[in-house]
Amino acid sequence: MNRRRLIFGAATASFLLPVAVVAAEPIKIGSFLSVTGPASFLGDPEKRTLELYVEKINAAGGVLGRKIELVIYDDGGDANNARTFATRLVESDKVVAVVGGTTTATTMAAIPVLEDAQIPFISLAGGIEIVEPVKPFTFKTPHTDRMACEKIFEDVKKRGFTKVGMISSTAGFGASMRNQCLKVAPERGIQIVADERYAPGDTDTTPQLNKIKASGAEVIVNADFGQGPAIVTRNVRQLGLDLPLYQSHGVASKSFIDLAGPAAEGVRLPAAAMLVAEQLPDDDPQKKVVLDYKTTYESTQKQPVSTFGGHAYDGLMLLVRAIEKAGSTDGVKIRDALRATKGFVGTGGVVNMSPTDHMGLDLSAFRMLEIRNGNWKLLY
Amino acid sequence: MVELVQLLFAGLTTGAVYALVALGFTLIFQASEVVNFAQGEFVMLGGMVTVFAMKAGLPLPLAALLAVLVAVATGLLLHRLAIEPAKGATVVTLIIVTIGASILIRGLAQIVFDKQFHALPAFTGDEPIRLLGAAILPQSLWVLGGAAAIVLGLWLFMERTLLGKAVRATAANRLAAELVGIDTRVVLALAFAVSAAIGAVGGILVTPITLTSYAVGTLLALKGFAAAMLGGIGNPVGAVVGGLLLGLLESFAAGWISSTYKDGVAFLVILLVLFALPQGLLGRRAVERV
Amino acid sequence: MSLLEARGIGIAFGGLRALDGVGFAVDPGEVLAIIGPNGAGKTTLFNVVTGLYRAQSGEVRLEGRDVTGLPPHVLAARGLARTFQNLQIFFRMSALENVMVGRHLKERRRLWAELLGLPSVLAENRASRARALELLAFVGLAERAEEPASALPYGALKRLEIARALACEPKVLMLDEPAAGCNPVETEEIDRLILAIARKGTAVVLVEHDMKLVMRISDRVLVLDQGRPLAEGTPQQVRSDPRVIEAYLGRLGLEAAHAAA
Amino acid sequence: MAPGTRTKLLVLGALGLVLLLVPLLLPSAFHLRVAALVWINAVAALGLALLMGLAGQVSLGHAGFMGIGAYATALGPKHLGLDPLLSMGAGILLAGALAFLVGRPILRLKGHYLAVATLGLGILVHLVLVSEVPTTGGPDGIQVPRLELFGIRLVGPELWYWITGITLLLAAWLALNLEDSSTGRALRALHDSEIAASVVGVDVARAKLVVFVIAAVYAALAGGLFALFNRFVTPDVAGFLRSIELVTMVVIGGMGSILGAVVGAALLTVLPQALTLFHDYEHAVLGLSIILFMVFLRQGIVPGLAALVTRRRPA
Repeated sequence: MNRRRLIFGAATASFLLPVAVVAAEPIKIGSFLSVTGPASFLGDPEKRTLELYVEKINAAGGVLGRKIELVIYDDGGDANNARTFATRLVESDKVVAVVGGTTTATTMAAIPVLEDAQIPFISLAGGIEIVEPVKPFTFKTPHTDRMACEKIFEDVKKRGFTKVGMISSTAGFGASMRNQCLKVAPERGIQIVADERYAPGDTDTTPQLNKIKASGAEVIVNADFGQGPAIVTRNVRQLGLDLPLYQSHGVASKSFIDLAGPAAEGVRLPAAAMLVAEQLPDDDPQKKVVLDYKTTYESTQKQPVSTFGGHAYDGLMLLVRAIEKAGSTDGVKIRDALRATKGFVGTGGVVNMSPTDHMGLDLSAFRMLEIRNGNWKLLY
Repeated sequence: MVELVQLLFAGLTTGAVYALVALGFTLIFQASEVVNFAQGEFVMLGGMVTVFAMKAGLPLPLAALLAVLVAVATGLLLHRLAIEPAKGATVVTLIIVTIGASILIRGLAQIVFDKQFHALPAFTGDEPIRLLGAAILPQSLWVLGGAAAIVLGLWLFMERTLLGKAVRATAANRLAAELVGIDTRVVLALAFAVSAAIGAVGGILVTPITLTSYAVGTLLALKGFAAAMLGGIGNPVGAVVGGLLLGLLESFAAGWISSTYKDGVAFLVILLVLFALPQGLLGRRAVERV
Repeated sequence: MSLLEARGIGIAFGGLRALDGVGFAVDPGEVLAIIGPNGAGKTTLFNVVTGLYRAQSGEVRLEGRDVTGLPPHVLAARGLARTFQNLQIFFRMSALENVMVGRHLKERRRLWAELLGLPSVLAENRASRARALELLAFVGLAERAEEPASALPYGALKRLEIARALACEPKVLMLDEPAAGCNPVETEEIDRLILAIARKGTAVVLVEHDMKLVMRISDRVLVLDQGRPLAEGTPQQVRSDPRVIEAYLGRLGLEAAHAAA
Repeated sequence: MAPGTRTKLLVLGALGLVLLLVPLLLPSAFHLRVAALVWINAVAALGLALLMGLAGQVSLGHAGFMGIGAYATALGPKHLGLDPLLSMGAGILLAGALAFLVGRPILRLKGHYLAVATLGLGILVHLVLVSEVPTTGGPDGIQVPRLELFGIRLVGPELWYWITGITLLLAAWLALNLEDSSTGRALRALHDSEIAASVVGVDVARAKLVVFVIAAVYAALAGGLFALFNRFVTPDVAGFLRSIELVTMVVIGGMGSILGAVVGAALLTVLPQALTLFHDYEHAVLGLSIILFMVFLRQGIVPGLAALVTRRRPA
């Protein structure tokens, strides 16, 4: 190509479109989140986190020299909406990748659409079926419900107990975790002596807890997020049950302690390092990442940080890293880069992915916490 | 015995809230035959406004008063801006208007407040009271007492005041009420205001136990509606009976039958009651005149 | 054996005896009028006979068969049709459609054929329509056939109900105050209609307050008072029955005399 | 008013025209998906319009029947190894049978009592779908196998656009035929006066039962189509909010109008997509829109606009 033609070409281009824009057309990243509806408790911080960090990344010059354009839709927790929005992200918005899917149901509904379109998808939901079996373009950042059960049962055994009374919500998260717990209990030498449930929005669980009390359970495990765990925790104290109470990673936000009040004292739960950022030993690899995210989120959003927003942070950062490593916005190349992720330090743990592991976390990513004096205490 | 008392109080506390929502339904229904599906939003407003007013530094009584005023204003606006302009439309159309209003109020609440759950401190401490071996929260007694006071106050208002009599006259026969000079528009506005106030007070009383968020209204509207129909709509006593009964059904079904299917048991009982008594437990049985 | 026969009908609402030992019989082509002051139980008797209310005692026989307590639609199929004192019109439908509903029993209703809109259904629609138009013409509403029923005046609606009842091709037609609220011209029209119906062999039972109409067209008159039969006979007999005059006609007869003067 | 043959052709023609035009104007897979959802919702709304608009009987639990159709289609292949299409047929039969069984006692109730009884029915169905996790997959939902016909996989939004669109056209045709028949007239009659309908020989209980079963079958058909098209179902499909949404579709479009049910379904399906424009305010705007539509077109969109047009142009 001779020089004149090059100049001519550039002149034409600048006539049609400002050169800068051609060079730096934004990279579109899509998201569908349950910002409203029963899972808004999770979806809201996820949305805030994505918006906050995309802005920060763009302020710092973007990715591959291009800005990120974020397209977020609110699926209201309805799987059907999630699928429609996934289609819209693929077909109308032409996003290169998706970070979203607040619940397992919305994630599962969207997977076929994104897989068909070969769009890398990082889900923020807990269900193990998202990555098991492995689907070529689907990844996830949070720990699975099964890991939470395993972590809890490990601690239960350590304290010398074997009889567990389960109480779970019939909504997605609670139902899914309940199933996983029932499944792994025998493997871990745990006997589930009561299996009580309550509907989302229920405001009293004393009848269920009474039954657990009568069942001879030695500890109580509650699987749910949002309002339910706070009510269960208060009811346990109201009834004066002196059984150890375990909550799940679904309550991993300071607001749980506020809602449950003094009743939360002594409650244990498996959670990501973020809740105890300050208590982490200085040599903990996650300490810096977790502290940074926490201070950034709390100073800009004026609300306590939760691990749910952290899942979105991890998802976005994993994706950005993969795009940079791939040097391209091609779906397959991004996917390959994601799969090759090694030693990524996120809020949820250190991520090591592989073609057979699209989550890349192990049990060490979970810490066992106890609530003491109205605050989280890192046990181990 | 201990278990029985425990289940009884759990059911009564939940049922008292259902009863208050059902009472709100009944008042508006009497004045207009409209089932106001935005009724649950008044309960939400009661709790949420109190929470946020307290966060802003108001003491509980003032915050609660503000919450009731906000709910009443919302009720009046709903009447003035949505129900009144649709005057003359069919009952079904008006019900859809209230559904739209409930979506609108919820949509605004999630912006004005937030999407988190919130609690209020219990009015008189968290230490459970022992009663026949069962543990009862003091706040439960506030809820039950508050609900009883509202029911009594409403009864006095209906029986002893001129305005209350106008409401009852309108309920009995709107045309006749208009003919004797009752402004049924005012009566309807009043019904919305009182319903909103009842809902808000219920929300304030119960938030220390049940927590609240912008989205709690839908479920309460659903349960309150079921309770009102179980008792027989249009009958305030029926609303209270229906509400308490629904709460008890859920509690005892969870305790004795199946916690998974407790809502199913409750609705099954409602179906069976209606099959036997098509006007609800205390509804008026009308002989069709031809 | 009469065509329609009611015997010893008794019914009470919450302790109030609305009917007590009332009965009547009517033959094909006959016009029977049931009269009595307000609250005498006339409409209640109609409601019992047509199956809307269940009597606590007594029986109703149609063509000799016991039909006591059968639901209205079954009685309609057996040949009993009626109109209402307070109009029961299908206001969302046109005048023509109101009458077409009356053809319900004469139509073969096969749901599949109806859903598929088979030619047989269309043919049936046409037949019902034609018959309904005839009936509308018979009651003098032919020009208003396509109008929504809600647009018709009161007198026209009275006649529309008669046309709808006739569409059932009843053996017995029960008319509850067919002339109530009608002006003299309309009343005369209804007068003519009833006689024409009876001439075709249909038994007519009517409740009516307009004494002139009753005396003019009835073959027999049954007088009720406070839920009990007071007298029965030809218009002349009833008119001259001292009990009737005392209890009922006395007052009305006086008014009639004034009106005639 | 009963549709004459001309109105019937007009409605079907208008629907057919829209069906042809949408893929030309909005060819993306996203638009076709939304359109297919509109057609599916319209089928369910159509059934409900027959129940509510024609016969004047309300149902607040209609999504329950949708759920039965959808889950039968999903579970038949999974647990019984049935063909998805066959399972869908079974689901429709099941929904119809359930409607038939509970219809008589439920339909004796009137007005708001009927509303709460149907509401309870819908909640029971939803509860079973949510709770019986080993069978239904619970709240996380369940995958539905692809539909194969004669060894050909039926996939792609365009194909499903046509399958659902033509189903809607057929459903509308059947509904229009029903309106203009003896049964249809009987239903419209009992809407105005059950007593008058019964004394001219209409078996009111049976007529209500018939239309209840038809409405259930329509809903189950819509649910089955949805499952096959979406290849994933969650209990939301049978939820209380879905039932309310269906009722709103019927009322906002115009009760008693076949076209109204379709317009209502289109509005409530497309509006949330359009309202994403308002971001955080989308729910507020949705609620406001519903209020405004009902206040200004209180008979519903189709009859309301029709009345406006005829007023402008006096006949």
